[in-house]
Amino acid sequence: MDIYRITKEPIDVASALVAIGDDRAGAQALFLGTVRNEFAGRASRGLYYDAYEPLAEKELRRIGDELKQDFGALHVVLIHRIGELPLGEVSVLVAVSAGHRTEAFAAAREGIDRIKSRVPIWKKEHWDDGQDAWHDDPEAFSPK
Amino acid sequence: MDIYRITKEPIDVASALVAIGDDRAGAQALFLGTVRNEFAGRASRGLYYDAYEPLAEKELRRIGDELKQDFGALHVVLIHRIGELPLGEVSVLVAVSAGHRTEAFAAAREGIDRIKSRVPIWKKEHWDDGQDAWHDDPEAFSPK
Amino acid sequence: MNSNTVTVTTLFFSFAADRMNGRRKTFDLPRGTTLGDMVHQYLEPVLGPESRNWLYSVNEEWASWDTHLENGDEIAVIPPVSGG
Amino acid sequence: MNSNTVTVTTLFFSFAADRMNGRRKTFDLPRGTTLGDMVHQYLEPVLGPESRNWLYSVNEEWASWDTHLENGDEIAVIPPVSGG
Repeated sequence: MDIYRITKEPIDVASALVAIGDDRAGAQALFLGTVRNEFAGRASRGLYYDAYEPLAEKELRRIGDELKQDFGALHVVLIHRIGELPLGEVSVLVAVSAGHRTEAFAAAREGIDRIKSRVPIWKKEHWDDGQDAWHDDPEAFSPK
Repeated sequence: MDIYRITKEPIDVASALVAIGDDRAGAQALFLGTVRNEFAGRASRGLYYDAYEPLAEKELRRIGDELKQDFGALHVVLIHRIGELPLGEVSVLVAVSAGHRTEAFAAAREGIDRIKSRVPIWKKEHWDDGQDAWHDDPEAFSPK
Repeated sequence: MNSNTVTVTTLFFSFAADRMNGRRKTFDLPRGTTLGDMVHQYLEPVLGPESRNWLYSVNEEWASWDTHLENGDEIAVIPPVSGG
Repeated sequence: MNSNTVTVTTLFFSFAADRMNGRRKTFDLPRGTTLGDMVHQYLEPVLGPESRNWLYSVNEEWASWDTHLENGDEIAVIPPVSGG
């Protein structure tokens, strides 16, 4: 089973593992992005994620189809959480099953790379000093 | 926190994720090995895993230390299940947290590769036709 | 609005929403306006020249500059993404 | 057993246990016997010449051929591993 979802709720890893289960699979690879306490050396206290939800879910589905096509993934789960996330929370999950570990790792790695480069989601850093900044804002964002 | 364990009980993924949690981590990578319904094209109905437990746990710990040294992994969980495993069951878990995804993926991949090459664990294939064979037995093992 | 005008809704996210002072604006455009025209005339003055290099969608699908805007279209302005 | 003899326990796994008809055997060896001697004289005849290329442990740690075996040592025979 596949899942492609933008959600405000905590991401449930157990459900993702159930979804990708398959007797043909010898390998499952998961990637979880978690909220870190610093970015480029500047202390942070959390992240806010915004998304254009309908297009983001479409793009997650397209990426999942590519991972099956390109790497032979059997099942794919791609979930991105949005809203306010404190330190340590899971912001994104990539889970794939495949026959062997080389394909599973390649699919999971490409999955997160393609999410980060193509899916309409944006994050705002809540710096520990009280300032805020959207990532990739050429005017406001100065990590140091 | 790190966990290095040989166990007869089902592997608990949620506990592994709790163990590797760290506010310094932006990335968690997991690999799960699962029991497949075929090997090299021959239908299988399950696996039996044997281990030399004390040395296997020592070797898991050494691999974990290497993953921290070589890839900057912050926390490592390496668990291998033994005994009779039906199709679909998780036989091995590798979970690592790291600052960024490149390190996390590299550590998880090396983790499973080093387990497969060095840890004293052996698996017996229960072929679907009723025959059994230890993997890597030069006399008995003929997958086709 | 008359038959020579189309009304479109435009969605803004991330720092583009901050600069537009809102996540949603309505524009009345001359019939025949393309997405490229609209970005150039109405958005670039506020969002800056880099907005020419961003991606845009029309009705929840990626769209090119030469897309003709129709009455009721929903345009989304997609500044550089930073998910993950 | 006298003072010129040491008694060691040897553990077998996987297909090595099948060929030895058991997972644990006790051997009485002349004092001074090395791991390499023991494998050559007592195990190779049953496990075959490939057992020279396997790994061995003594008292739960990897051991080399020139390890002198002591009374009470626990040897483990490690055929090619296949975990994962």
